[in-house]
Amino acid sequence: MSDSQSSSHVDSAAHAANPNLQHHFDSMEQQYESGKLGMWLFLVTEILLFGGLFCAYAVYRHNHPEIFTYAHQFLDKSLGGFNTIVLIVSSLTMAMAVRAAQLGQRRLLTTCLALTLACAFLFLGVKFVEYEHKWKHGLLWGKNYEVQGEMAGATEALMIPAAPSQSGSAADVDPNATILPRAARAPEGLAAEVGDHGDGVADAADDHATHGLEPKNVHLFFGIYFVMTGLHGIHVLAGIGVITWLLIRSLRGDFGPDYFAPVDFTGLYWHVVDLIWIFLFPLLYLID
Amino acid sequence: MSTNDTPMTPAVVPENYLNCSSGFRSWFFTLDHKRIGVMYLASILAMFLIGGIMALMIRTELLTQGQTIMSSDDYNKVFTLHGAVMIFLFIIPGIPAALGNFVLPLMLGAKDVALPRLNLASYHLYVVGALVCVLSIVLGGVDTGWTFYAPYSTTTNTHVSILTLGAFILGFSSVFTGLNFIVTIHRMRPAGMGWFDMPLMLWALYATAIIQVLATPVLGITLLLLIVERVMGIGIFDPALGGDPVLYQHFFWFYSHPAVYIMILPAMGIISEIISVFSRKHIFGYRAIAYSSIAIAAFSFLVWGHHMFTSGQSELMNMIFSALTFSVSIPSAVKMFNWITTMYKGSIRLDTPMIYALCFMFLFGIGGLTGLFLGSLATDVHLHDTYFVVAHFHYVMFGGTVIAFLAGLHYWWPKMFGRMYDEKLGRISAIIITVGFNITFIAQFIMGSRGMPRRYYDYVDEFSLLHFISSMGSYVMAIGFFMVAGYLVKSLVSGPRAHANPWGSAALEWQTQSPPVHFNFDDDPEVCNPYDYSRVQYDAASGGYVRVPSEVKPA
Amino acid sequence: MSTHENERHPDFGHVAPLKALFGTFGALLVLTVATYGATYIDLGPLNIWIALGIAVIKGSLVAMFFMHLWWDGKFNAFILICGLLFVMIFIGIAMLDSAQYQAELIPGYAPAIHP
Amino acid sequence: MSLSGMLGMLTSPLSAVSGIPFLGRADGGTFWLPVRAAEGAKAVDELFYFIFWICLFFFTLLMALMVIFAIRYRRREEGEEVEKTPSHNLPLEIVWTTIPILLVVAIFFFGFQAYLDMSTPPTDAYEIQVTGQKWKWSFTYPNGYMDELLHVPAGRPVTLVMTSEDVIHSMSIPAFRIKNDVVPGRYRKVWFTANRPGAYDLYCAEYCGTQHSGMISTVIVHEAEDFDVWIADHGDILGSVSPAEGGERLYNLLGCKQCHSTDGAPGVGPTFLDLYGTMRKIRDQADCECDEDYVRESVLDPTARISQGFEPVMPTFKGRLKDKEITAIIAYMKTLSVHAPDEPAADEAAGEAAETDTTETDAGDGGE
Ligand code: HEA
Ligand code: HEA
Ligand code: HEC
Ligand code: CUA
Ligand SMILES: [Cu+2]
Repeated sequence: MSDSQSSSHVDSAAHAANPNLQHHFDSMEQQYESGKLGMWLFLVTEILLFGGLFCAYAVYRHNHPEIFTYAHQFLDKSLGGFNTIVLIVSSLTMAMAVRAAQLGQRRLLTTCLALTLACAFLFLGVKFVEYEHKWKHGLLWGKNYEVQGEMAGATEALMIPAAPSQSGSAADVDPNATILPRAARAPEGLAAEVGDHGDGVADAADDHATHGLEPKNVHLFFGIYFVMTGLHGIHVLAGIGVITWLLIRSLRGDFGPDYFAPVDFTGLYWHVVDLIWIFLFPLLYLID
Repeated sequence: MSTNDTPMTPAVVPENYLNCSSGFRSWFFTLDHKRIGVMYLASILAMFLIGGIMALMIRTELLTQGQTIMSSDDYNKVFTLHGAVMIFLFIIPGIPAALGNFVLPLMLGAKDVALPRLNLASYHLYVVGALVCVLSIVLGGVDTGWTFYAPYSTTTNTHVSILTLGAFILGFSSVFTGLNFIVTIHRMRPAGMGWFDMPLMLWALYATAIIQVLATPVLGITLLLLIVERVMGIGIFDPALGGDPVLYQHFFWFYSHPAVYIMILPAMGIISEIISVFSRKHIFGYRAIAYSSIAIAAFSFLVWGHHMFTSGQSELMNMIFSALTFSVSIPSAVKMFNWITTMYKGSIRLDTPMIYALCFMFLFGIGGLTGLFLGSLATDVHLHDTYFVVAHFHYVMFGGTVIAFLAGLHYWWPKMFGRMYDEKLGRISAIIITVGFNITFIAQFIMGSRGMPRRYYDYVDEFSLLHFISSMGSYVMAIGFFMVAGYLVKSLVSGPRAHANPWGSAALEWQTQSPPVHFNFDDDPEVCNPYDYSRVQYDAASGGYVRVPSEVKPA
Repeated sequence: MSTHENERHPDFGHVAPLKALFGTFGALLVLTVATYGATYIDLGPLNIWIALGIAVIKGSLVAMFFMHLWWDGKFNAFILICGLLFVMIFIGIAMLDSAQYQAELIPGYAPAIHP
Repeated sequence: MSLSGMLGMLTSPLSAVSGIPFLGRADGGTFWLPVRAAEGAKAVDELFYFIFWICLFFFTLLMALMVIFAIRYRRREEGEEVEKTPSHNLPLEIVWTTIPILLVVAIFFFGFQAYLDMSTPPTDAYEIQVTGQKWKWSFTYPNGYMDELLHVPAGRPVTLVMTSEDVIHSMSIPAFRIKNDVVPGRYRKVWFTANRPGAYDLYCAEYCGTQHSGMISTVIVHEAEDFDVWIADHGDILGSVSPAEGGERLYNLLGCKQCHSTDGAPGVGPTFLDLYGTMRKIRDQADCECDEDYVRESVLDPTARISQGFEPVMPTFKGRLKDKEITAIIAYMKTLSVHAPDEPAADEAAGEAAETDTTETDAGDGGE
């Protein structure tokens, strides 16, 4: 890795040369490698942070598959897919930005950072549209889950059991035992709402005969959905903050072959944000 | 004693990290790991005092049956906050962030930790987290127990969200410290110091840091979910909403069991240093101790379910977790054997740090061995959530970590502040604390195994005598602590100047003056085997130990 | 390995070749479409594993090339793998356990939702 | 040979040791462990002492060495030289790693063995339903009788089927060496065979709030024959007593006590003292008299009419209370109220019974 021009004897020279070198390091390389290791460790903590949520997801999905097969149809695959692509593009531009910083290509660096930032905003914009839609229809967590609008189609009479479940708990549902469960003919309403993106959703719904009784505790899916995407969204926001800061510094011309660590490290962070979305997307949107 | 009355008090204090600059900003915004360590030390001791006072309130309430000094609601809040303060604010940052911060770069012969700004950020987060926790106390407290079990914690109307937010912030502080230590140990080792030439304290801190980095984020997400649950009613842990309260316990213990090894590993590191130095003998089984630290760190992730044997966890998991639990006790046993063997044919000097180290082995031995009763399924069913558990974890956390912390504090005190403390008082108070501690908690073992449940405001007649004894013991312990506080403060003001190497250690931190200069070393220290004492010789003239040049005595 | 003319290369740190970056990008796009497409083929319980498999491949591509792990010191990769391993242990055990005690649950219990 | 037989063989000499006069006691308890009143407890105790002796052995050994070394090798003057000793010794280290491994494997194995026994209830066990709620236990017997105390027969396996109304509690009976959390939304089971008639403490061992330490009850172990008599006597909670007395029992059992006092003291809900027969101010609705219908409605559908000054927190008892029982509660409330129409509060018990009997026939519209 090291181009080995820095032996320990030229250290003092390096000290004088690079104002970015902190006093307690011997060389820029040592400083860079330390920062990088630190960053990787931090990323691992991020992964574990999300790991907890993935755990909650896995446990509930495994035990109550019917909730997931039913509820995911309220999510818009197309918007999710679009956002996936947005993040992949932003990852590419970020990786390019790192490269540009390393090679001292200032203009390219600025452009790439700006593009990344644009993608981040686009992502949040789409997310906002999705959230708003859920909000409007009461597709929320916990007690706030209250299907509204076209989605609350009254189909109590239909007693077709919910999507097949392995766990057996759904099969035990005794319609007389509880206050009447909410039912909804979800997909049509949604399809109408989102317009052109809707067909896939409607198809999927037909395939799986979920017109029947709504499974119990569907709100759990939305709880998990909002926590996962919410926490991810917060990370995107944080990324926007940091990238903006990078952009300003890059305009000032701070980065070059001698000093690109901040770009590199932010890049790593941004890729993890992308990486998490890569898992969130199929797990939340593409069930079946 | 040998060091007390030595007539070496230089007229002027040489410049050092303490006096090289002054003013609030020069401390609170310093990047110097030593100052950060000292600030941490002051903060955690303050928290220890708060936690200790709450402990005395608990014991006083339990002195007699029925109401003694407070209502049951207040009692519940007091033990919750006692636990939370002691764990999140005192013991987890205790050794790594306070003592570790101070000695880690010194032991590496480095100028600072690798990421000094992160280090400072970690301290600031600690302060913010502590303030948030204190806020929750001021607003009226929290009554869930330090484990915040759902659904009680999601339904009680005390200030759970604030306290958990505080703990969440403290989690980040802890992660940053750990992360920093890993990077520092990887990247800042001096030329000539391979992994197996490091002092064992560094191995211990390294293993601790692994746990901090890998486990703490899960605590973060747990607490976050708890807050979200309370604020928005998300329902993941709340059975009333279809959630699963046992899942909460998995989340919580996935962090909190490894966390107990965050507490004990650095303590073991300190003991490894002290036993060797004060026996003036190479540590026995260096590699075994080093590897066992890593083994403990790795295994610690696989045993969290032993806190859930009666919680509704499945029998299969109970079996697996019980089996794995015992696997952690083996590396601990290995360490105990190695320490004792290190003393064999040594030249043992019973100064205060060594007294504490011996007390550590006594108390941690009891604490660890009682862990075996708890790790075994059938006995844990009987003992779970009784005072037996309370006694177990005080023996390991107090008898283990706190005693080791005190050992380390006394050991590095001369290095940190350049002054000696009253050696005789040191030994006496160490004994008082140990005796008081045993009175307090042996009584709890007995009542626990006889069925006294924990977190009980009141108790049946049968346990009156034992509770009374236990409370008395805690007062004895408190006396010991106030003595320690007294002579340490006195030492700061008027203690005799400390030698650069008063104990005769061969590790690098003793090669600089006491207290060290701002950038730690005037000249690069000479890297050497930290447990080879042949080149550290007593120098009667200066009353401390000096390195003899290698020509005279080849290593 | 990278073929560059006028720019100055840094003394340390690896510069990712353009080919690798764009190649990764292309692969990611293709795989995204593939996951999307896979949902139209019903393979029962296999579905989720296919979706996850593709996600893992995508993730590894990002980690290896965008995040330079391919060229970096292996220790960073080791850390990442450790992290993932512990996440897996956590998820695995929690799932295994809660699946075991499902039988004890009172079906449909959720008083706050259905009063 | 069965595994438990092996355990017995291995530990019986040990339990003999643990029975030395200082430690052992006639009631099966020892210095460390409480009385032993269930069959499974023996295995736990033996395991306890098995671990105990192992620990004591290692602990004494290590501490003895530590003290001996500290004294024997005490440094007498600074600067003295140390005899060179090896800094490691592989065979030694292997030995002292292997021995503890073997021992903990044994401990694990016995622990697991005994645990399996205590967690697999026999199929023919006598089943008692247990409900935990803040902060009381209630036990429902197969014949519908409910009690705050746990009565069990000696010599017969009993399974407790437990659930919680609110937060997690834990059923702990030290004398039986059993403990199991009671989790809302789940049915948890625990079983035992009591073998020593007497009364033993029963605790809630999972922290559950203000009165966690007050969530104590008693297990009463009857001789098998006595138990049958007792349960027959108590088959019907209202059977052998007057409705007012039955109502009082229900009041205690169902947890009305938690919120409604009978002495006028303020609580979560209105006090029952002088409640019956008064006019109640209802939130957002017309006032109404507290008559039988109103009480009935309050119990079955508490949120229909909310008394002013109170929160709508009372749980519904629909499905948990039979009509006859509600009537009994009403009868009890009448005894507490000076406003109760045709019934002076300070009546003789006999007269009261007669009075309330009529009430029952009046109000018991198809009650069963
Ligand atoms: C510093 C903290 C610390 C440490 C180091 C330990 C160490 C151990 N702990 Fe402890 N524990 C806690 C802190 C700690 N614990 C806390 C805080 C709780 C309660 C939390 C709560 O509920 O609030 C708890 C609770 C707890 C439980 C749950 C009890 C319950 O709630 O029912 C269990 C069960 O297995 C357990 C086991 C162990 C074991 C096997 C070890 C082992 O690591 C011990 C290993 C040490 C030795 C074995 C001794 C040394 C060796 C010898 C002397 C040689 C001879 C050895 C052999 C023959 C094996 N602990
Ligand atoms: C590090 C952790 C730690 C420490 C050190 C202590 C220390 C003590 N603890 Fe605590 N305790 C816990 C962690 C700790 N505890 C936890 C986690 C719980 C569980 C809470 C829960 O159930 O949720 C608990 C619960 C707990 C209970 C059970 C409550 C219950 O279940 O109802 C009791 C009861 O006796 C108790 C007592 C004590 C006592 C007497 C001390 C004494 O040792 C304290 C002595 C200390 C002092 C008197 C302070 C003196 C300090 C100074 C003078 C400052 C200056 C010092 C120097 C300069 C060195 N503790
Ligand atoms: C969790 C606390 C709680 C419990 C347990 C409880 N109640 Fe109540 N009860 C209330 C509260 C609060 C009110 C006042 C608000 C309302 O009218 O619903 C109330 C009101 C009433 C009233 C109407 C009194 C009035 O003036 O409005 C009656 C009658 C009553 N309860 C009977 C019972 C009986 C009988 C039981 C036991 C079987 C019981 N309650 C258990 C809390 C409780
Ligand atoms: Cu119920 Cu504690
Ligand atoms: Cu543990």
